[in-house]
Amino acid sequence: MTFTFLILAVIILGSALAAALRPNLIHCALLLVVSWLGVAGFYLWAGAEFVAFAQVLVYVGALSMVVLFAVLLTRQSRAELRVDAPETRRAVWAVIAGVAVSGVIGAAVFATKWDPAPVTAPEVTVRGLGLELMGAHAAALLLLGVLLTAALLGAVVLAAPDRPEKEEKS
Amino acid sequence: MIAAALTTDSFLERLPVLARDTVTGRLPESWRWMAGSLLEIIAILAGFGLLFAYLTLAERKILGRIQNRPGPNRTGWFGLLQPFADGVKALTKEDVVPAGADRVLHFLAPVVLVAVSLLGFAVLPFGRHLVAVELDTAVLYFFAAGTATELAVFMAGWASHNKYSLLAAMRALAQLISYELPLLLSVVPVVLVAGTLSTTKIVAAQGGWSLGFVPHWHVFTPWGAAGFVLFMVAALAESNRSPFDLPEAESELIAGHLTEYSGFKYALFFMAEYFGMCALSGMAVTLFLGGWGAPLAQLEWIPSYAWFTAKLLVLLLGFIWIRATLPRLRLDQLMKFAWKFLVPLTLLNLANAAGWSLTAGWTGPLQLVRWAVALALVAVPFVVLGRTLSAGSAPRTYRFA
Amino acid sequence: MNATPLANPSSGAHVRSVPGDLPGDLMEVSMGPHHPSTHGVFRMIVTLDGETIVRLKPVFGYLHRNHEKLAENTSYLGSMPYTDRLDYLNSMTNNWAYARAVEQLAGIAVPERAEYVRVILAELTRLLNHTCLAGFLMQDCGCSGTPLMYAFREREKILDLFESLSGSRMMCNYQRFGGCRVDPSAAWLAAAQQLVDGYGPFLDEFEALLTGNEILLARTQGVGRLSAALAINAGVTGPMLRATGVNYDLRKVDGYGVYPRFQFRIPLGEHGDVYDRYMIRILEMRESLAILRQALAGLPAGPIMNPAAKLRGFRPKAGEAYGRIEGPKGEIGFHLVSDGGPNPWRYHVRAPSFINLTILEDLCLGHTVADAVIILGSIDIVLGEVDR
Amino acid sequence: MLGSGILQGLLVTAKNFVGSFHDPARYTTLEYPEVKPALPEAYRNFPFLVCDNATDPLGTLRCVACQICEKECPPQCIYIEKSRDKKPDATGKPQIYPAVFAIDTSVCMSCQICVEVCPFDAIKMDQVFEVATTDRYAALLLDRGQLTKPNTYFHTIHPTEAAEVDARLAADRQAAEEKARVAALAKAKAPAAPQAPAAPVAKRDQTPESAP
Repeated sequence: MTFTFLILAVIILGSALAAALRPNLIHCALLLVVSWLGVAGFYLWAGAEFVAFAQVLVYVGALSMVVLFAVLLTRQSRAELRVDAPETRRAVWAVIAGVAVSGVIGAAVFATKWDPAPVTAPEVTVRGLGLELMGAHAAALLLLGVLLTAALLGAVVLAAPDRPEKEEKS
Repeated sequence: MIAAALTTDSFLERLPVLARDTVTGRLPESWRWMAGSLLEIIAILAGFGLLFAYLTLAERKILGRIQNRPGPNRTGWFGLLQPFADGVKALTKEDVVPAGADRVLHFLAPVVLVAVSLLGFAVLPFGRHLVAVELDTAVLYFFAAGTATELAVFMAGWASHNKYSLLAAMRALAQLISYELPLLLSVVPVVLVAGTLSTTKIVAAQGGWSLGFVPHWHVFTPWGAAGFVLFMVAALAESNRSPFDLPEAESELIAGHLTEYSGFKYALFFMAEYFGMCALSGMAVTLFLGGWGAPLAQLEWIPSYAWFTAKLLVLLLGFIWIRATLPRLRLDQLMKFAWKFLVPLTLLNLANAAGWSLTAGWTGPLQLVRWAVALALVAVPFVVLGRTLSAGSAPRTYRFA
Repeated sequence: MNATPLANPSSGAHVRSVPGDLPGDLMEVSMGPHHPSTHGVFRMIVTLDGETIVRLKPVFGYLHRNHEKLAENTSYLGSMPYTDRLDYLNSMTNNWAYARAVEQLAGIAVPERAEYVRVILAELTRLLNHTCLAGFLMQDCGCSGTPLMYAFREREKILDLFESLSGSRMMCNYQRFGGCRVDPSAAWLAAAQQLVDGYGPFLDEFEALLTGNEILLARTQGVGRLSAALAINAGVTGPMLRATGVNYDLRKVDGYGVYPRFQFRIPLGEHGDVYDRYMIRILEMRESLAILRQALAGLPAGPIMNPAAKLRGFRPKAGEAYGRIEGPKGEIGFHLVSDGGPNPWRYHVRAPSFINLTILEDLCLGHTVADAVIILGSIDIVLGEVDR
Repeated sequence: MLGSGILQGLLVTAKNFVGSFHDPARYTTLEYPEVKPALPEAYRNFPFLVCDNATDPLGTLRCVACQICEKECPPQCIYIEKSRDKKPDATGKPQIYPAVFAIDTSVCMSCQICVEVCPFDAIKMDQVFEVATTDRYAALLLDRGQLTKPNTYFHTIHPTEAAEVDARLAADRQAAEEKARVAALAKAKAPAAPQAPAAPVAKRDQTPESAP
């Protein structure tokens, strides 16, 4: 089993790394999508089908479009898609940020007690998941719904024609 | 496969499973599962590949007959070799890649599109024992695979480095995203009533007949009929077919995001479109038309996969019929139709289905009340929303001087 | 932002991304001359802000064949076959307009039977042209050729009539100065009557397919709105003008030929948008059917050609004349100046398509690319007439 | 109700689909190579020179190289060279004949003005439309030999017009003989009269119209 785990890890990390380094932003966005697919594969490997397909549906379906639209709409022409050449000053700040983040994650990892993996993954059916979601975590689900509607309304306000004088031609 | 059911069914019914078992029987135990699924993949590819080939021919023949002309009848007997002629033509045509194009993405777009549109077939139950992958979350898997097509369309549009392709890629994305919502929402009532995401269980839930001749298909319930129509309209938009074929609107943007493709890549795009159409129709048959169920008890002896194919072909002919008749919507009307008409209707349909499953216990006169309420919940919003949608446009009367 | 030529390192090809004088987010798209829906070799340089059109520059002249200069070096009779090639869909009406101009120039009388035959052929051409237009307009809207094929099926029947009369389907070269070349036989008249009787049901089926179609209503109503004032100032004539509500039809205004003897009505629109232009043409077809029935019934006997008219060595006295008729696309007129020689001194064609096309930009501003295609389709241009 | 127009449209296409199988009016395709089109009699495409009988095409050629059609042809696609010697025509009178008569079919637009202006009914419109050739220049320039076709062929393609032309020509020939006989009679009746002026030339009835 660990062999597939290794492949998945290589895919996720490799594509994420490539996304960071590629000069062409569109390629970065698409490599990011590949890493999301890797994460979905990871969920499948772990036996959580529902989460894996939800991940594909949400991330690869919708979120990738948001990222690509953002990249397209903020860039005027392909020439400016280049990333500037590395300078030492920015490299230093990057290292500091990296160390800080890895420190926090490292602390969290070592602090938790990893009990040995259970022999068989718990038998989870969609019905069980649904009842669980609607039962114990109903509050979290509704909160998420409110958050998403707020985001939707924000998008509508942003996208509304900001030049009010361009009134709709009858 | 439920071994018990195997023995009771007719020989024809068990034929495909028997064929597979005899072939994999010779292999050692550990290889058997791999060989079996390989055979299923080959069967699906061959079956739907041929269906794609003859669907293109059927489309041109039916379009021709509707337009009072014969359609292709020169290649082979009655034009039956036309698809293979088209295939050879597509293979031999030069594959031009524009100078400014992003070569990697330009090549990847059709490959990803075809791969993704094929994924959907894994969970469709073609017959009583003919489902490639028995997934508990089959419906979610099907639509998760479907959403990746947008990515491929964007890659095609962007990589061609051509004004028309970029415009069309933007149009295609806007359309695909906004029609995914009604597509998914029209499926949720079925999951709600059937109580499961697995396609085989959904088909099983539609088994049996009441009053002797009315099958328990979802389409014969008010919310099911509305859901079926909404699903088909959204499927039309999702597979870029007739009234919604904006991305490759030939009268405006030449061939949309396909402008810079030629040769076999161009043919791949069409193959992907037809596979998408077949997959969505297959899902519609599974969810609403009782999958491989026979319409009448007496017709049970016909094998189940024959029923599935028959229903699939009826839906595909509907696609072609609509393509021959309807003009194209403009982009903003397309969006208005999706957000202001389809989404509210699907949400109401969801409420309707919830009400329907809650009142399942009612009997006698209450049954009539149940049907009346359900039908009202379908008809009234349709008429109200329809009137607001087509507010300004009505056939006019003219004065004469 | 000045015009930054886009240096694409991989291919080295310099692609002009945005012309100089356009603000940042506009995109210039050239539609044509090889474009599936420009009805011939015609180009529109469209400047787009997203999907809406900000500027539209029509470019034509690709089909210029020097028709008017050619006519100055050809005899009056020699130019008649060239008039078929002006608006190559309606050769009969082109011939009639040219014949009227020469008859006015030389003062040749036309026998009554010839006038009736000319009315019958002109109305058949109007049916043909409006049916074709409806077919092409639906093709631009997106129906994959179905209405176009029905339109062409009916058009073939009319072209068969023209072929059995004049010898050629589209290049009829049928009218002469002072009458027509061939006298229609009884069999031909019976076939014409049969066509007229069969055309009503076809129009009903055509309207059932299209006029109530919600998608079509949404696509065409309110699109490409033309105001009556702009139409009159721009010199627009024909169904486009009547769609804006202006009651101007040469058949009633001039009352040329034997039109005053027939009862027919002129449909008028109010909004002047693409839907009105489509519906006006459908209603005009029904009126043409009424005229055809009356003309076929009242066709008198008698000579088809004025015997006094000379075929060769025709030298009209010096002077000028302007003959015009209500063609399917609008007022088609010929202005001839003669200096007494066998060839016209000056020969000018007033082409309705060309003049109706000048307001394309005013109609398209603010609409999307898809609308521009339909607006162009509804103007009903034929490039042979636009470029001459 | 939204969608009623669309349903109506779908019904129309369905009617046409079913109709195309049984109703000939709704199935208009003509499978060309196998089924030849039925051309109406008035159909015209590219002119041809008429000769009275097939055995001696040059001898009985009606054309007298008057070059009226060459002048009147709008695209100027006819080229004629007069012959130096003369040959007797149908009525026995020596007439000039065209040594060279060529039509460039790549220029000719089949407008049949040459047929209208020809006073001798020497050029008529053919009905040939399968004229594809591999050679772009020489094969499209038809010379006198390729253009000449017998009157019998003319009868097969334009029966009514051919009959009417033959009747007119016969009447003219008859009138010419009548005049010749009367002149001969008058000459024979008065031999004693002073020598009659030279026998009047039998004028053909259809002399070319007065020169412009």
